[in-house]
Amino acid sequence: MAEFEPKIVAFVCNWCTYAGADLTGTSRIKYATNVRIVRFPCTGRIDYMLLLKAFGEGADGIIVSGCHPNDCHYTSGNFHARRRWIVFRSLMDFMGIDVRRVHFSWVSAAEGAKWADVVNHAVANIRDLGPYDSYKKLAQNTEREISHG
Amino acid sequence: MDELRNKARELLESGAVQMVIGYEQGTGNKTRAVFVEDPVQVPRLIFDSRCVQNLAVYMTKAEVRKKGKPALVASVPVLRSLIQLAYENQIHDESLVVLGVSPDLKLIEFSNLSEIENYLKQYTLEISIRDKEILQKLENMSADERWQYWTTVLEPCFKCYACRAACPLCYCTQCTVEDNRPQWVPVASHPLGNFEWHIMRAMHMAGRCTDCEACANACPIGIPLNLLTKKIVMDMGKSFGDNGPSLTARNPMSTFRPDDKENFIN
Amino acid sequence: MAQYLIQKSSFEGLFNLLKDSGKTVVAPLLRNGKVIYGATERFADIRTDFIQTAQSVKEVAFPRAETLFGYKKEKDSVILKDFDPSDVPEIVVWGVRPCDAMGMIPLKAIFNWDYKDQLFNARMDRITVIGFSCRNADESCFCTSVGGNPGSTEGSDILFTALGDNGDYLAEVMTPKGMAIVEMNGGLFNETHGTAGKEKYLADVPVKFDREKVRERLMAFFTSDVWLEQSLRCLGCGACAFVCPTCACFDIQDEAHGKNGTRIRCWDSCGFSLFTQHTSGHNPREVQSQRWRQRLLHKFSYMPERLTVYGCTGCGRCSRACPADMNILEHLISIQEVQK
Amino acid sequence: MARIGVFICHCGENIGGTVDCEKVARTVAGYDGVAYSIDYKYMCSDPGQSLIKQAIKEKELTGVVVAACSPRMHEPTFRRACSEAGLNPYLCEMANLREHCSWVHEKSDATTEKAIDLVRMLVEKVKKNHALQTIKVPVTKTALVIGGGIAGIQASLDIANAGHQVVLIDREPSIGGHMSQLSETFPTLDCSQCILTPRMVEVAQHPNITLYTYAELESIEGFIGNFKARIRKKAKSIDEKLCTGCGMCITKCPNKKIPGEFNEGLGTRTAIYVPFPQAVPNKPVIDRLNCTYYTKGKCRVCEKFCPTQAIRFDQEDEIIEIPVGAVVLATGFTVKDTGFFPEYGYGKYRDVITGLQFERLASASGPTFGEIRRPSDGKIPQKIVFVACAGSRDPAKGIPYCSKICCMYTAKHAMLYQHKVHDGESYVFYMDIRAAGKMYEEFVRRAIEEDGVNYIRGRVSRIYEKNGKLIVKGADTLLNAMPVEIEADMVVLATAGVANEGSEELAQKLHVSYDEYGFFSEAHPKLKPVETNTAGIFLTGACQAPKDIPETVSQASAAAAKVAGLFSKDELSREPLIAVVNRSAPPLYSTCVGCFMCATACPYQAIEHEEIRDRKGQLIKTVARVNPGLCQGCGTCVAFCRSKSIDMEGYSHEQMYAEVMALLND
Repeated sequence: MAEFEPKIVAFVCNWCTYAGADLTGTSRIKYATNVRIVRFPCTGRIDYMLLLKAFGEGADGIIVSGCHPNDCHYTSGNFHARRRWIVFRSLMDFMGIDVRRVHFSWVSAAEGAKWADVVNHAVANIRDLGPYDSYKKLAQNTEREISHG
Repeated sequence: MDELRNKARELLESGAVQMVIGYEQGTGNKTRAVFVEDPVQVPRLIFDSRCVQNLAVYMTKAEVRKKGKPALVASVPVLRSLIQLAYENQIHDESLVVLGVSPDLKLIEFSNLSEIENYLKQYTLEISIRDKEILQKLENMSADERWQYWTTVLEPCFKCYACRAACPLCYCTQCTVEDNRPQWVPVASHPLGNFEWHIMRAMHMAGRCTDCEACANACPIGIPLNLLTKKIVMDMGKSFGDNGPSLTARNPMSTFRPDDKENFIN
Repeated sequence: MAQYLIQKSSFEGLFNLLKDSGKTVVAPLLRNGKVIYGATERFADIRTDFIQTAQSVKEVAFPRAETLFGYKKEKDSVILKDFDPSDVPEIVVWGVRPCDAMGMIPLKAIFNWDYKDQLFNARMDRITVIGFSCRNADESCFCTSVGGNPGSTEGSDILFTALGDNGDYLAEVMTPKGMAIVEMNGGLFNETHGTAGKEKYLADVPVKFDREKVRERLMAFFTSDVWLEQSLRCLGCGACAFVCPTCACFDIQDEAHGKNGTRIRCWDSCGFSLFTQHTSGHNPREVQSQRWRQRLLHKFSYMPERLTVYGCTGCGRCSRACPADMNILEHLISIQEVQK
Repeated sequence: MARIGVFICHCGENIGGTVDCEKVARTVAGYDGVAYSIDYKYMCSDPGQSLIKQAIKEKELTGVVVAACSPRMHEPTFRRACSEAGLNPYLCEMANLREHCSWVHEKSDATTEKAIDLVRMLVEKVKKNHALQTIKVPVTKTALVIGGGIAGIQASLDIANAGHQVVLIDREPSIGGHMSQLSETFPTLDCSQCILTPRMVEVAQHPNITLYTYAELESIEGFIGNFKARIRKKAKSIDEKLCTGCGMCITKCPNKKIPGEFNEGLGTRTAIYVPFPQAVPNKPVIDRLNCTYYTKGKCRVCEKFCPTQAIRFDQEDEIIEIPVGAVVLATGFTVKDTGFFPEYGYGKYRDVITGLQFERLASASGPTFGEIRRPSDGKIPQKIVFVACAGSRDPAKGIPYCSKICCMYTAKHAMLYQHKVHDGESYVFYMDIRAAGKMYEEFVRRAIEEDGVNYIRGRVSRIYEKNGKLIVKGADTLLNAMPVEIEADMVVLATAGVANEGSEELAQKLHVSYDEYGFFSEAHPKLKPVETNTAGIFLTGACQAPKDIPETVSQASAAAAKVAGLFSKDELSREPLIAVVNRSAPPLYSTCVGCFMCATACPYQAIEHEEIRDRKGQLIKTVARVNPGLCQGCGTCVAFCRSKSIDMEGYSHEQMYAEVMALLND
């Protein structure tokens, strides 16, 4: 059978990573097709609920990326985001969400090649992990019959 | 006990407050909140180790506020909640009179909130050894085991929101779960809805939770959902040196340090 | 219908028969330190050491969330997939207290008042209720004040009552569904006549108030201050409604995933401020005291009027579940007594 | 009911060659709410744009998705097209099918599938868009120019001559920068100072220019048109009003042995000094690190002799705050410290010098008054070797990029040497000769053919001293790597041009991005060469990349033109993509509960308290309000607000949610 192709959502900031991904394009660096980019003004804008939504809707992996520390177009959005991810990632892990499926990185507007690496690495990594069945199961089981205690 | 009643009576008679919010004997061995407006009712007031409901929750309830300025019976966890509420602009010095009760059941009077903040310095917020062990046990599990644990534990949750209602810091007039543009969290209490509700609630408590356990005590079906907030409280301490509410220190989630340490971003 | 005697030791055999007959057996189990109903395949898991389960049994007939239908949006049309009654499982509920079994009656009334709710009825048709009389009660119990009693057969297909501690049980078979269970293995049941004086083995639950009197008084209480006095400590959660065997408020939600979606019916509570919130922002029940009033009036005034059945079976769960210790029994008594 | 129009651009073969655009258009046409869907060769072309405008009118579109290149490229183009057709520009979104899809993937079904997903995401997003009006903000018509080299000078003069106020700051005691250190300039060999100093004086005398030397940017806040800059005026230890610049203090200063920065250490200066005779302003400063009074506690000789009592030992740094509307960065470059080339013996052998030092030797105002004399013994070198690419184009040890100016100034140096030392021999080791530019190639040829400079194509491996001579070992790659060894009297290293120290800190202060070498990044390498990613902050000169004088000057004028353009209006329109706190009907008024935790999260102090009162003036509640002038639209508060009471135009909760949903469900 054909190799498993993971669905990966990328939440990126407009000024660094989105621009970096543009540079990957202008440099014609090829990478895997599995990732869909959602553009945010800043990593500070990225709502952790959206990460849950992505998994809930069947994403197998998530990339979150923005400006390197000190490079935020808005001074400190990425610093706030970093704190948020420190807490949220730990909580996800504590609840048994497979944090190996969430790739955080800093990709600047000058790092077109790095973006390609980040994507390819995430895709390879998540392909090895396989489909995120446990979360999909949780999400599909919407009708709540009496459970098996 | 008498100290407390005398003070309550004095406050009511002098008109310093219109109401004393404290505890009375409840059903069976339970205690419950009582709102004493008439000095004659003061003898109903009690305080003992069973009085764990966090009365600070009533400070943001419209119908209670309508009754005028209250005096609030507050043990250490309640005092912490009051400080956090003050930090979040929900109460101020004039909002209430605080009848503090020390762990050894002595009455402590405070003339303002910063006195409470100072008093609390001796009780820095920290997760108990016992709880730490429970958290440790969970952290030692594999991710799959933790997933199993939480999905099973949260499965019976029917979203009565008693946890939210009992929490003094869940005072939003519209909770995110009630926001349907978009519908962030499914209304139904199916597995996904339950999971998202509890993880979101825990995140909203980050840097705010005072570990009073009101949420877990309130749960009619005994879900240990305070393990989530305890985990958060512990992380806040570990990662950002947060050690409980303060009137002045910035909330750890709405501020940052350029050298915050993290090991998962590359 | 008919009475039998059965030995306690035969229950496991009976349980296995039910299980093997392909039915889902739902019984009181221990979860998170509380006894609640759950499906089980192990007789050993069934708990008997409880006054009342934390959660009522209503969930087997009225799940907290159930799909009414699925849909798929096309460019200019919508394809519906209605629920299929044949998907509804055959359920036997084991170990139901009389006050819970009795709760099925108001539920039936609610779901068949004006519109006949097919999904609910389909579930009811496939549910067999095996009741167990109460030998113990606590300060929250008051079934006898609302027309029930610890040995009531109302709502049960079979009711078992322990006759002392020697392991003898009286089985009162009330319906053909109940009889069908007896017929699965007649050998376990020995026919008898009368109820073997079961009353003397039942819990003692004194009558605390007269519900008719309460109902009459409530009419005049709409604008009373008593509601605020009683509910000032109410936190406005839905615990009371969700553990209640008769509360049937629900919300309808569409869960969309692109073109596809499902319409779901899920529990709601008149205790929530959002329950009556209008889009305009106006809320006819603006404060908690009005919602508390609604709760009592609905159970003790509106339902008897419209459905000729009370909305309370005296199980006392709401009092046990309330994080603020709102004790419904106390409040009903005070309604009966206060001079307004 | 939404009526969305989707326009898929082939971008010639750029997208069309990889993505099945026709299929994308067909698939999307089937989506709920899509009223029109079409693919076309070049959407950004005139016919392409009119295709969109026509459809908006004929199909009564309520929203538009253009699936083409990156929105960072053409979003403004298509939004303008929409508004020209009467559709609010903010009802137009772009799907990035080129940079994020066709250019990074091979032609395949998967690539087309991705393209479809990307378009669907934006279709769902645009359904949630709503019309927005641009925000007007006032403009402070004063420009802050940082750096007083030729770039800063040119920019200041152009802006000032356009009639706008300029504040020019330079961290050195005088403006002039590197250009003032140069002897002659290529390709015309006219004297650097002769063309520069008049400009310097013009700056000092210009009514629209306020000059602060010995001053640095402390901090800056605000946004385009409305910055507030805090400038640290370092203590010069003199009262500039009283000082007449007579120079008495300098002649009397006992501390005369300090290596002078202006002469690149080849000459000395005093502790109280003006960097060079033509300095502007021509008033001294005391170098406190070397002044005997500050180091030892006694001396004060200058104070005794100052005829106007202008010395102020107790003077302190002064912080001044000035409102500015735009900032021009002209902080220039520096030459790479040669220490990383031990085999060239810089620092070890006094006669191995840098190009900049050679400029001083060749300069009439230099330590040798223009005669080429070697530092060690002052002898005139008979044989001199120039090493081009000393550090440049050397990924292994130096820097990967080409410093651009070395080829030309090396040719100039060799030429100057030949002109001054007629019987001397000069050699140039080079990798390639890069002489692109008007009269440049001719200039190099002249050096070789008329002045007889010996060009050797090859790298120098080692330089060492042997009985008073500098032995330069290298190879001539044109004579199949035949080893070359030259006994030289002096060696000049064309050391690489690198970013100024502190450039990264400055970039962070200003929130402009910088590249891996510390040079400031332009907003777009071709189309926005003098803008930065931060609106209102512009770039010129070598702080962006090494460049020569003509290029720097033209870039400075370009930046000045941008500033003048910005200042040409009293008000400027800003994108309305900012945060908003929701408002709702009574009794709620807003879901905001006024915890104001968002306020601490806001990097722009844009969150204010708003009191909602009833008709009687009774306070009902206090809620947050976002100041639209200050909010820059980062959205940090939006993600932070627990009750989701703050939302963001253009990136709203509903929009982002819709994108994620659409991305994972068709």
